[in-house]
Amino acid sequence: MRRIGVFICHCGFNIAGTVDVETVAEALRKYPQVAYAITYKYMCSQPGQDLIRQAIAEHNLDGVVVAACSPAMHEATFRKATASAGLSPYVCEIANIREQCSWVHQARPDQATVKAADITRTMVEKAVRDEPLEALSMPLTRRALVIGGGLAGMEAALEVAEAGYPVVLVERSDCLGGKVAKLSGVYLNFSAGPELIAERIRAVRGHPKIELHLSTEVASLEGYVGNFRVRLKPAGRPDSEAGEPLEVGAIIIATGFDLYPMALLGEYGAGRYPDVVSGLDFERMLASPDGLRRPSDGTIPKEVVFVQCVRSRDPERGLPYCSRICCMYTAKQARLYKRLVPDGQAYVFYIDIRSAGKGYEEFVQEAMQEDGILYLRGRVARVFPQGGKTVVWGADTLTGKVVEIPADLVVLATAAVPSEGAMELAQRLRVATDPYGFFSEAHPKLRPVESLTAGIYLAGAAQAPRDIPDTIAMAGGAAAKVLALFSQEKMTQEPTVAYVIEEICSGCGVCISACPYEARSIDERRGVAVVNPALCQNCGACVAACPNKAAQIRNWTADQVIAMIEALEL
Amino acid sequence: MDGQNGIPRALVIGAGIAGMQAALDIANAGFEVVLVERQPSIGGHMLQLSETFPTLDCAQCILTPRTVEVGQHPRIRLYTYAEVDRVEGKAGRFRVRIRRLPAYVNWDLCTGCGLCQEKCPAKTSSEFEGGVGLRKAIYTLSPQAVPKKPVIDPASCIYFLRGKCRACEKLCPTKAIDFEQRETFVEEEVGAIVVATGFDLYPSAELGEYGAGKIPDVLTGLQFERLLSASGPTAGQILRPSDGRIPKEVVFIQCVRSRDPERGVPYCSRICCMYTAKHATLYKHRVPDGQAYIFYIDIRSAGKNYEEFIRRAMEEDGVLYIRGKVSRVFAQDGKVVVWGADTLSGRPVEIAADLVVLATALVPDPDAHRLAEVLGLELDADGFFREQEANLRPMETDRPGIFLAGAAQSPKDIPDAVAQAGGAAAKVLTLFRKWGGGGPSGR
Amino acid sequence: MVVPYFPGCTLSTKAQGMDRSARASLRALGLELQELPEWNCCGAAFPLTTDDLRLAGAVRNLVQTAALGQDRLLVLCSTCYNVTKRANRVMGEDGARRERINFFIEADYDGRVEVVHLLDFLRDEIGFEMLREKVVRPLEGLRLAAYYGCYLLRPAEEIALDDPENPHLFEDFLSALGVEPVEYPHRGECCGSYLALGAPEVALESSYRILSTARASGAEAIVTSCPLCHYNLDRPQQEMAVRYGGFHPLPVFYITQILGVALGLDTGDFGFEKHYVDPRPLLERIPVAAAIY
Amino acid sequence: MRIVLSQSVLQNDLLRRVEELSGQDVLACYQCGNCSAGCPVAGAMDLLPNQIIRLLQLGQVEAALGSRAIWYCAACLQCEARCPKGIDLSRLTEALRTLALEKGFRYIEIEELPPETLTEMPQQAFIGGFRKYT
Repeated sequence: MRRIGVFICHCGFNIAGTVDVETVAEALRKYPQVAYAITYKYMCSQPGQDLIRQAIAEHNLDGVVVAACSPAMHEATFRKATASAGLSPYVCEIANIREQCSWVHQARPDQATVKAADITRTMVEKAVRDEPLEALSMPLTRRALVIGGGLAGMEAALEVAEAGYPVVLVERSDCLGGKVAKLSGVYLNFSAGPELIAERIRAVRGHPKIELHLSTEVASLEGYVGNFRVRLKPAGRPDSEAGEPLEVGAIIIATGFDLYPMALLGEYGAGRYPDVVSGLDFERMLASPDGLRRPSDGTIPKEVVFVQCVRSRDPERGLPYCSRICCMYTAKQARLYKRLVPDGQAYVFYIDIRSAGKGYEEFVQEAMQEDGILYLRGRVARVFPQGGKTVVWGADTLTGKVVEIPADLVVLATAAVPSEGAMELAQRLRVATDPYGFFSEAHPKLRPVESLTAGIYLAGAAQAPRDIPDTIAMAGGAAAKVLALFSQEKMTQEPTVAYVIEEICSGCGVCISACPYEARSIDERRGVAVVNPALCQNCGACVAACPNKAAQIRNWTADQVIAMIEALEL
Repeated sequence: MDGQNGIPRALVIGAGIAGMQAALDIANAGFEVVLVERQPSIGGHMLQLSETFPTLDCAQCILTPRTVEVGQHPRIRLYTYAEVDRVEGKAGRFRVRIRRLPAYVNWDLCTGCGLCQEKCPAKTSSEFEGGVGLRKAIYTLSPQAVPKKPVIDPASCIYFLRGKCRACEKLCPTKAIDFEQRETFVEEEVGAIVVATGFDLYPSAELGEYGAGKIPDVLTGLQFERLLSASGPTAGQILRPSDGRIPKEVVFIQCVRSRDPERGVPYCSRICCMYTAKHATLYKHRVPDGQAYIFYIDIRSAGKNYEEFIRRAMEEDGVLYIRGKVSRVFAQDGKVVVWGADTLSGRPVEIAADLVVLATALVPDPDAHRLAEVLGLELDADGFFREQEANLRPMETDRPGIFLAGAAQSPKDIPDAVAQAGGAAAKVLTLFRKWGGGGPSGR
Repeated sequence: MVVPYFPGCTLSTKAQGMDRSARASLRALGLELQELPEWNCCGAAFPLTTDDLRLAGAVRNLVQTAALGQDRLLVLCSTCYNVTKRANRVMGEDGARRERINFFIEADYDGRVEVVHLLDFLRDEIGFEMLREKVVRPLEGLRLAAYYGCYLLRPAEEIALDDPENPHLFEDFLSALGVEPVEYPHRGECCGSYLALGAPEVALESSYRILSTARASGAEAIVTSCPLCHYNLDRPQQEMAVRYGGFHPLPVFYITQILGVALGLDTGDFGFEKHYVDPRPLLERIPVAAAIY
Repeated sequence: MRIVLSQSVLQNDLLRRVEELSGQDVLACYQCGNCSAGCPVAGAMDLLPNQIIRLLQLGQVEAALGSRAIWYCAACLQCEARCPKGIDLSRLTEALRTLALEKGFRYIEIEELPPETLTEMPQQAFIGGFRKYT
């Protein structure tokens, strides 16, 4: 006979606004093996957690079910609270009555209440059968892998290396510096990109703790947080052999971004008309030692049209998201242009001016007021050549008029897209991305620098387009996570991994090919399957594959699952 | 450090989301942190929020684990209701004097049972509720406050005002009330400092043409957050202050004194576009037959999934975006009339609204000036802490060993504040490791 | 006490009621208005182009005031007040412009005269508390709406008479007379001004908005200190009654008339008969002061 | 009509004269629309106040000159009071009117005014109005 405590969270309005939490508590109090049930406004708060601790002591509980939000949110919180009261954290279970109940059944509160009680009962049945497991202890490799040698990667590598830990920095191209090194200048202070990061490049190259691999990419990754094994190979050579595995404890992905291909911009004549160039092309032109010349005939362009949101904010033909950096770099380019060609005129077509950083609004206002750059609120529909000019047809939605500009040069602020090969890398690293191929953060608000895979962190535009200061901040944030990880004495791992009931294992080996993590092998001597708990990610593939039900996961056994199903009052 | 080791111990000033993140990142890497917060409890502005964009996660739900973690962390020494009074020394060895404000409650004795708050007869306008709700004279910011210890506000306490009452003292089971308490000072030594003092809102009293503070149904964004919040004064129901009715026409006005060098602040406050879209979306979720309007100049939704969030507000929730500023707001016949312009159709617009919500500019924390002097730091022209260099050194200051995190440097949203706080923590950790602190190096 | 006074064109002709009520009221308060001997038109509109010479008229009046050895000039008409005060600022602040104007009118004036309106004059010289004591016929129960219009409020930094968004000076004055001041949304909006000449339809709509919201807020009459506002608000009310269903006429007082009534003066030459909406029936409600009759 | 833009269109003499007369920098405007929102007579205008500035920003002085709106501005200064960039729009409309009047245009003809207007309207309306309109 177990003594399970049930703790039902109101989540403010989120659960209690739909589910009648008191009714759920009352129903659970009558359920077998439930010794105690109570509700509280925010179970995750300190008083909420205190409530759990006190109840464990006062009611002599040996299992806990918290009916609240998704376990992704607070399982760790409540397990910690349970552990602090002297129980195994693994006898604490979460019944998700928010995401899977109150949020989706707002229109039917009565049935939502019935369902919430049902969900909670299933978790009681699970808790009744939970073993008081202990966390597994693992070794920890205090060396980091940083993928990408642009600004984000260099910054993260330097932070980790400066703290005294070795870093392996892998860059696909043959040079460091990434996109920033290609810039003619940066906004706010107009200092040139290469100068800006020259000091960083020198620091990386000369750092005794940084092992630099240029023209190299990641071939494969095995292992888990604290104990990754990574193989590198020469970049861009699909036939080449991967090298010997390197051991690293943490990985920072800093693969940056690319620009939307110019070839796909028909209406702007990109690729067809020589005087229609991308923003990155224009950076090169601005930095040219011969001065700014337009490609077609080498003359100095006197009328320059900048077009923003080229395939950004364009769910139909491009990408639905905003590329975040174009408003500011376009303003910067137009202002640099005015510095090089003071008697020239610059035009910027925009939809919304997004100058939301420190000093940015002022920078754009100065572009308008001091440099006389004409901002036109509207998109450009067509660009075509006529008599040596490149004619731009756009709209000024503020006067409600259509406008035509016979331009000498047209600069397109094309959308920022994930770095080429990001999706492939994500698959190799088994890290989640969003539908576009930007790496997914663990939580958009509070865990922006962590990936969903433990031990793999994100820096810079690999996660989403961002500018230099934001990239610097985020790279530091990712490095801080690595430093925290490396500071631990030892690594712990969840004990809820697969195991083998050896008595009924026939050693057939089906589970070995089913396991995606290479966590299983056959003990040839005894003729049974064995599990390397460090590698097991408790995905359950072996459980499904095993013909004898000999493969089980701790605290997720077949008995538990069946008991949970039977708890439902269907 | 001239061959000498610094003290591998950090001071973090401000325990909002940025300060907490910096403190946790440093403490989780094995170093001690002294965390100073002026309010009685930690969490900052984020705890006042209902839900957060773009996922509409409840702010309490994602933040309380953090506040609890900070409150219970063995390596974080928390001083709330306290301020940094004096700092001497330099990187590696700062001597910090912290002023602890009198709470008139002995927190060592207090168990946080809440009986005093329940029985206190004096009610006053609650700062935490943005003035749209009440609190007692003895209070905690919220029921989930960390630490859950109350303070007495002498400005509203009947005993302090009139010399009698002392109801809390009589009722307190642990005899923790202490009307004689005075401010005290403690000294701490640290090697590095993170400034995370956050932001404040532009004063409502100075928004004459919008009727803020005068017309009850004109609210600031933060006040509207409290109306939306399940733990707020209306338990999450949207009821307008004047008559408690559900508003059916709600106008949201952006750029209230932002981007306004003449009468407000020249900069963009960065977060208003997104929180206003969130407000309108949440309003529509609560009042499906209502109509929301947003006056804007430029929609700045330049974060991950932000643009998509705005599109949903427009397309799924039918929020009407009107490109133009509002010039005047006035009360008439029980309505709040809004005079705006739609610069795209080229027509002036009038909306007889039930409720108006102002996205007022973010300004530096009012204490930033004093603190800058204490720390020997420079403020920028707008009063935010000046970073060493805008592009590559946004977390560093001109004083070695002192770093910036979050909105203290400039307005930023939660993920940007968290990322920057991590960045500041990394700078601190790198210093500490150089001084030989922390665990084993290398593989 | 003698107070130098600039009546302006309209107060000397079409708004004599305002002028007479002003003289009588201030006399009752122990002040003698001394009309500038050779005043001229202020210009009626502050020039909005860089043509400074249009300020010469207003400056000439100031020069006269200074020549009288006086350091302030009372201006009652809002328009004249606005123009004169701003012209004075130009003379006080801007070196090049001051020089040009002085050269043109052959003067050497430096903006030393203070331009005051009746409202700040009464507040600062008499004091509203003192004024309250002088009231013999308190206008109790009378709900009046102060109309500031543009010229008493804007441009804020140049006029600086009151908070342009939430003014209260006019209401404070009315309160001192025993009036119950009514606050309404459009007390600082434009009446249409000289659009009465160029676009009377547009002006009519502006003044209708002011009148209707004042009435909706409970006002029984409006008080102004500007003859042009008075014209725009008072005269078209017949037309409004035709055009807008449910429109009720609202008397429009000059500020000085209402002051005179409260001071218990004989209102015979206050010019009420020239108003389009007769304000006298409303005044009949107020008990006549025993001290006078 | 498509507006054709070029440097010469944007920086024409007429615009320079408007800026000179008004003392205002049209490029300071970032088109927030506050002026239009607060203008008490915007409802009667064919172009909104912000659109007048916009046309000037595009160098289209003639288009602005041809609008009815510039004659409707009563210089109440509500736009100036609330402009975030400190632009005095009434000075721009005054400059535009001045240009139109210089070209011989008359918004009103004094001879055509009804006699009762002349007898009843305050002098200040005439003086102000004639200065603006004739």
